[in-house]
Amino acid sequence: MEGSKRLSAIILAVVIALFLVSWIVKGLAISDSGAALWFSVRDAFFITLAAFLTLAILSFLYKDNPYYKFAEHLFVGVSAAYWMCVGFWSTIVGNLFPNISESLSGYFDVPYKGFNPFYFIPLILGIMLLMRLSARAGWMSRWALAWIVGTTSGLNLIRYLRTDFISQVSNTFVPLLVDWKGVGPFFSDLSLSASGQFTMTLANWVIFVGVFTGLIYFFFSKEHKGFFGAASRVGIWVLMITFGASFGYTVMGRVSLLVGRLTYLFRDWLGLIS
Amino acid sequence: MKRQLPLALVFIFGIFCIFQYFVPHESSEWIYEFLLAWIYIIGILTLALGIWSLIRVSWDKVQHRRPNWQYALVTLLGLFAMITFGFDYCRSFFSSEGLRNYMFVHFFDYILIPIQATMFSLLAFFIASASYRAFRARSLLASLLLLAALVIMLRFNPYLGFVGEYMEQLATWLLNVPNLAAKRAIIVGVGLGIVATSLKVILGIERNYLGRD
Amino acid sequence: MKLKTLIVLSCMLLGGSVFSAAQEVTDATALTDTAAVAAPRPIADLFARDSENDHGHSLTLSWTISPDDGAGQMNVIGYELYRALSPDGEFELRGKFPFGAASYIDVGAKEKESSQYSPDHTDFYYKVRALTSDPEVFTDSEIFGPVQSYGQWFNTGRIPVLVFVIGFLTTTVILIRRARGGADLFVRRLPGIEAVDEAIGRATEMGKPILYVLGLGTAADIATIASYTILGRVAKKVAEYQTGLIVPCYDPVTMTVAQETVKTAYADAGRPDAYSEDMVYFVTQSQFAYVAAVNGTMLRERPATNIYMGKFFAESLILAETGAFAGSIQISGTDEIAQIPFFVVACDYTLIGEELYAASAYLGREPLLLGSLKAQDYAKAAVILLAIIGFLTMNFGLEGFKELFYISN
Amino acid sequence: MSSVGLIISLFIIGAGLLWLLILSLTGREVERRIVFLFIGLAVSVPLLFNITFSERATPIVLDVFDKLEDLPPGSKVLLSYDYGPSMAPEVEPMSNAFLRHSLAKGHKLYLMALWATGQSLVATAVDSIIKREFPDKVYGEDYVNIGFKAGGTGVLNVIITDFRKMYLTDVDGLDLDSLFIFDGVKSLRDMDVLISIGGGFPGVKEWVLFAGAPGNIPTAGGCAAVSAPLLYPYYPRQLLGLLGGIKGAAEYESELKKRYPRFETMPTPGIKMMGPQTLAHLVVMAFIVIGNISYFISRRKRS
Repeated sequence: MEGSKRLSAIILAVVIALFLVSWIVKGLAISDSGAALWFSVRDAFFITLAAFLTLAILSFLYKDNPYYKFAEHLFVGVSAAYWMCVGFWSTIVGNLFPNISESLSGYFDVPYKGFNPFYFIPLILGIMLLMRLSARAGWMSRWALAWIVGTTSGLNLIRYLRTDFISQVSNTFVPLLVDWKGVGPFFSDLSLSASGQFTMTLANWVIFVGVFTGLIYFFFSKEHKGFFGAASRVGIWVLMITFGASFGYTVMGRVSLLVGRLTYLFRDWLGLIS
Repeated sequence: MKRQLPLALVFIFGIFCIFQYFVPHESSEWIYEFLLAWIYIIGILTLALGIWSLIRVSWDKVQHRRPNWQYALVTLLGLFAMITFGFDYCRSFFSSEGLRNYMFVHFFDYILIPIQATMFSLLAFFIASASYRAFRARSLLASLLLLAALVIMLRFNPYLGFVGEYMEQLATWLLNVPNLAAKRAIIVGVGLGIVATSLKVILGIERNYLGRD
Repeated sequence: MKLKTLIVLSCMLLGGSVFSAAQEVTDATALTDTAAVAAPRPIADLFARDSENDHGHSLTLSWTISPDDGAGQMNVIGYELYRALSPDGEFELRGKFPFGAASYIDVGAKEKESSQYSPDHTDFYYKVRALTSDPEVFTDSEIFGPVQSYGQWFNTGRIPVLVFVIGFLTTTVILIRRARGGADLFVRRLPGIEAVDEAIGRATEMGKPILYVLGLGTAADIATIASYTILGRVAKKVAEYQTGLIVPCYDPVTMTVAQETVKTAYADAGRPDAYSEDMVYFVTQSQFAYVAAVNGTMLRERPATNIYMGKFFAESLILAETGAFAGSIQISGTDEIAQIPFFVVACDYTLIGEELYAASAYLGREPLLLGSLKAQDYAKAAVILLAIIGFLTMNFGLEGFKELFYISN
Repeated sequence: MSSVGLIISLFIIGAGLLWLLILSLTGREVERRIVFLFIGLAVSVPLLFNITFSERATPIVLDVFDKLEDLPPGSKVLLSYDYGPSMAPEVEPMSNAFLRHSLAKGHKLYLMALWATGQSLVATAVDSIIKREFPDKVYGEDYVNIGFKAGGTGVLNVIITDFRKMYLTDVDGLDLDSLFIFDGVKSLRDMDVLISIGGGFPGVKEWVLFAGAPGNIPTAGGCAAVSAPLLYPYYPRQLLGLLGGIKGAAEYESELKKRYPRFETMPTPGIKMMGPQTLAHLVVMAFIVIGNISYFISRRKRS
């Protein structure tokens, strides 16, 4: 136990030393390019800090460790405050104050739009939600919640019925024979080109069968036996093929995110590549 | 009463939002626009609830010296520092206005952005370990998953040009045809699920979210 | 003259709205072609009416193009639309369009402050001017009016949606009544949900907590609402077995509701004293900071089971892989289509799309919930039926069937 | 020197994989951290030694390129930046390539953003590419930045009939009517090509559905690899062509280099990023193979 404590203390000392060295070297490099001393010291600090935090997060891949914990906790605190500040300035100052108070909008230097009593409603509902913090008035928060949930449920119902349901269903209406010109001409055109009659017809059939069996898979009130069982099994096959394809497609894209981070480390911090 | 009134409110607002869709008249549009604006404002106000919970849980850790309490202190420090910079309006240590405060911007650029981007980039590693662990021909379903993934991956790797044009066509076909069919089946299902659940919420059948007294 | 015709025709072929280009080109040719341009014949049958299915402030106009547009003298290069408050009042330019245009929707702003404001219930008079390459030579049409714009109270273009809303509502209500009447409604197995009970038992044996992640949805997202039901069930079992529960939250309102849900579940299990507010806590409203914190929790608390239900985005795989790393059993469910593959690959059980919504009915087994689940199935059957009809009608060229589903904006 | 390092590193990766393959023949599982290590190596080695390889443009990318190429100089190209910093590493190479191509060809460029975060990215692109590489291009005549407007698809619904109902001024507050480039431009319908970059919401799909299709305007797009499968169904009818992920960007860049000598030395982040991607991709596939081998061996051992 003592040994591991000493080891981590040594590691910490080394990390701090390396950080300081990097800070100094980076600062000298920046001041070489003609920046004032104070600015180069400041910029070098931030660049080194970002590099340290990047490495701290990456170290999580090996195992959970104090550096990751530090970066994680810092991230949580800073990000929570960030969203609160952004919300305050953009929504409360930018949207609420201009509609309820001339003196407040004047104070924050936003154009006053005129008094609008309707903007007190969200204010009151918001305060009602905050009532949760009190044990006695906690029930008031439900009114506000009811308002939010009711409104969004109504909006969602329409939105999904329209875009995800009706539009998708009507898009499934595809002809079972593309460009049907009678038996003779049809069989004379069996080319495998992507826009060929045969390929398109086949594609339409696959789409139809895929949607059909996929929907059967999502039947809940019927036991999946017999015809239903067979169809739902085909349905899950089609689903699995799709999942595999989507996954395979994503592999490549995700690497570019890592390239971005490593470029930061190699170029902006260490200056290894140009 | 404490429970009936909220349910009635859900019903009224839900039904209103449904019917609003069919009424193009200005008055209905006017109410609709208000409802949307309000949701944002309420959302911001409730953030205070979250910040309160964060402070309480962190402070509790520090106070009782729970495991890793030192790190909770880091969270609190980050939080208060950022709030101070972000609300620095009149005193202007460094600059004139909240979101343009020098330290606020630099905390964003050199703490938030790098950590966020690095967390995101962990995906490159995890997608590899997940492929290694899960893409195994254990069963028919797992094999289908594996095969489809391999076909697509072969198609997009320029080193493996030799797999040729047929692989390319097959990959494009997979993305265009079965992919479309399955996505459509899922979308229709999800759409229905959402419509049905919304309806249950509006009718007061699904009411778990209100809790019980 | 021939050259100009050629240019005009080629412009038509190019198909772009090349009004200005055409004007420039014809201006250029006008210099070489010194002959004066003859006045074109006016457009005919100008008609204006209120635009349908809107909030007002808009009028729809149509006319028959000038006989000299693309035929006859071939000298019409475009039109201008003018409007006035009285037939002999001052006419104001409302729009310009290239040759060949035969209709226009004159949309004004509804805000009084806007410079584009167009009042409702006000008489307007319209005329259309046929233009030639020579700005001095044009012909006005007869004046049409008066005409007024106004808002409608019902959008007929959205009737298909209304039909579906009413149809679905009625089916649901009928089936719920039947279920209440004691009809036995079957629900197929959902392995992902059955695994939940088993996983809680395992956690109890190991003496480790359960981690429940509600995702990044807001409290009003339907996926999150479905997730509360599952959370309630999990919390109740956890309370009975006296296992630990950890619920880190992304959204403050979601946190509030989750606290309420868990508290109720503990009370239902007869152990209200075991509930503590700290089980359900807020982390931050930043996607990756939230992930970083949950990842840390997974490796430090080593939960026996991780349950992810709700809305998930790019973080799905980061969470699920870290959980697999920590050796937890993982059960997931989301309606976010792009993320389902990652959960399927990395978790032990996954509720795919609609299964997440069915889970609450499956768990509750209340007639009310089962009835609506049955209605969902009927709707799917209707979709299949419609798809078959569509499949057949499209082949016989009956495009009309598809048009029944057309929804205007 | 660098080539020696490169050969050594590639040899280490290759030998390591081979060793793991041999291990897998005994049915042994590879630890996760080793997988991570290989991914890390596969990404950093090409980055450090600058490995690139030639790309051949696929039809879906070539269609976009040829469209911009075939339009006569002076055509109007609208470029919409619909992404934020987190998506930027993947799609910024595309927007830069489009920018360079249009300006080199002499098209008029209209820059805008449907994402709030896009506006500053447009400004960066103007400063770092247009002003530096095309100093002869005049703001307001050859290109314009009208910036971001909130409203997503609502913006599209408006500007398809009239730009001036949404945008009274450009991003710097100059009246649109005072800008030469907006002479005779009323709405999106006056554009010759619309290009949206970004796969989120609103993005390419919304441009197709709310602008390209209703206005019958050729629309092209560029998006992250993740969102490309969702957009494939729109090609080739509603979508002129599509650049999916870094691969699409790299193909476009290589085509640009091939046809324009002036771009011989331009930075090609897309092509550069393909090296790490391809290698990492190969490593992932190798691990899938290794995983399956060890799975079958261990299953046979058990039975």
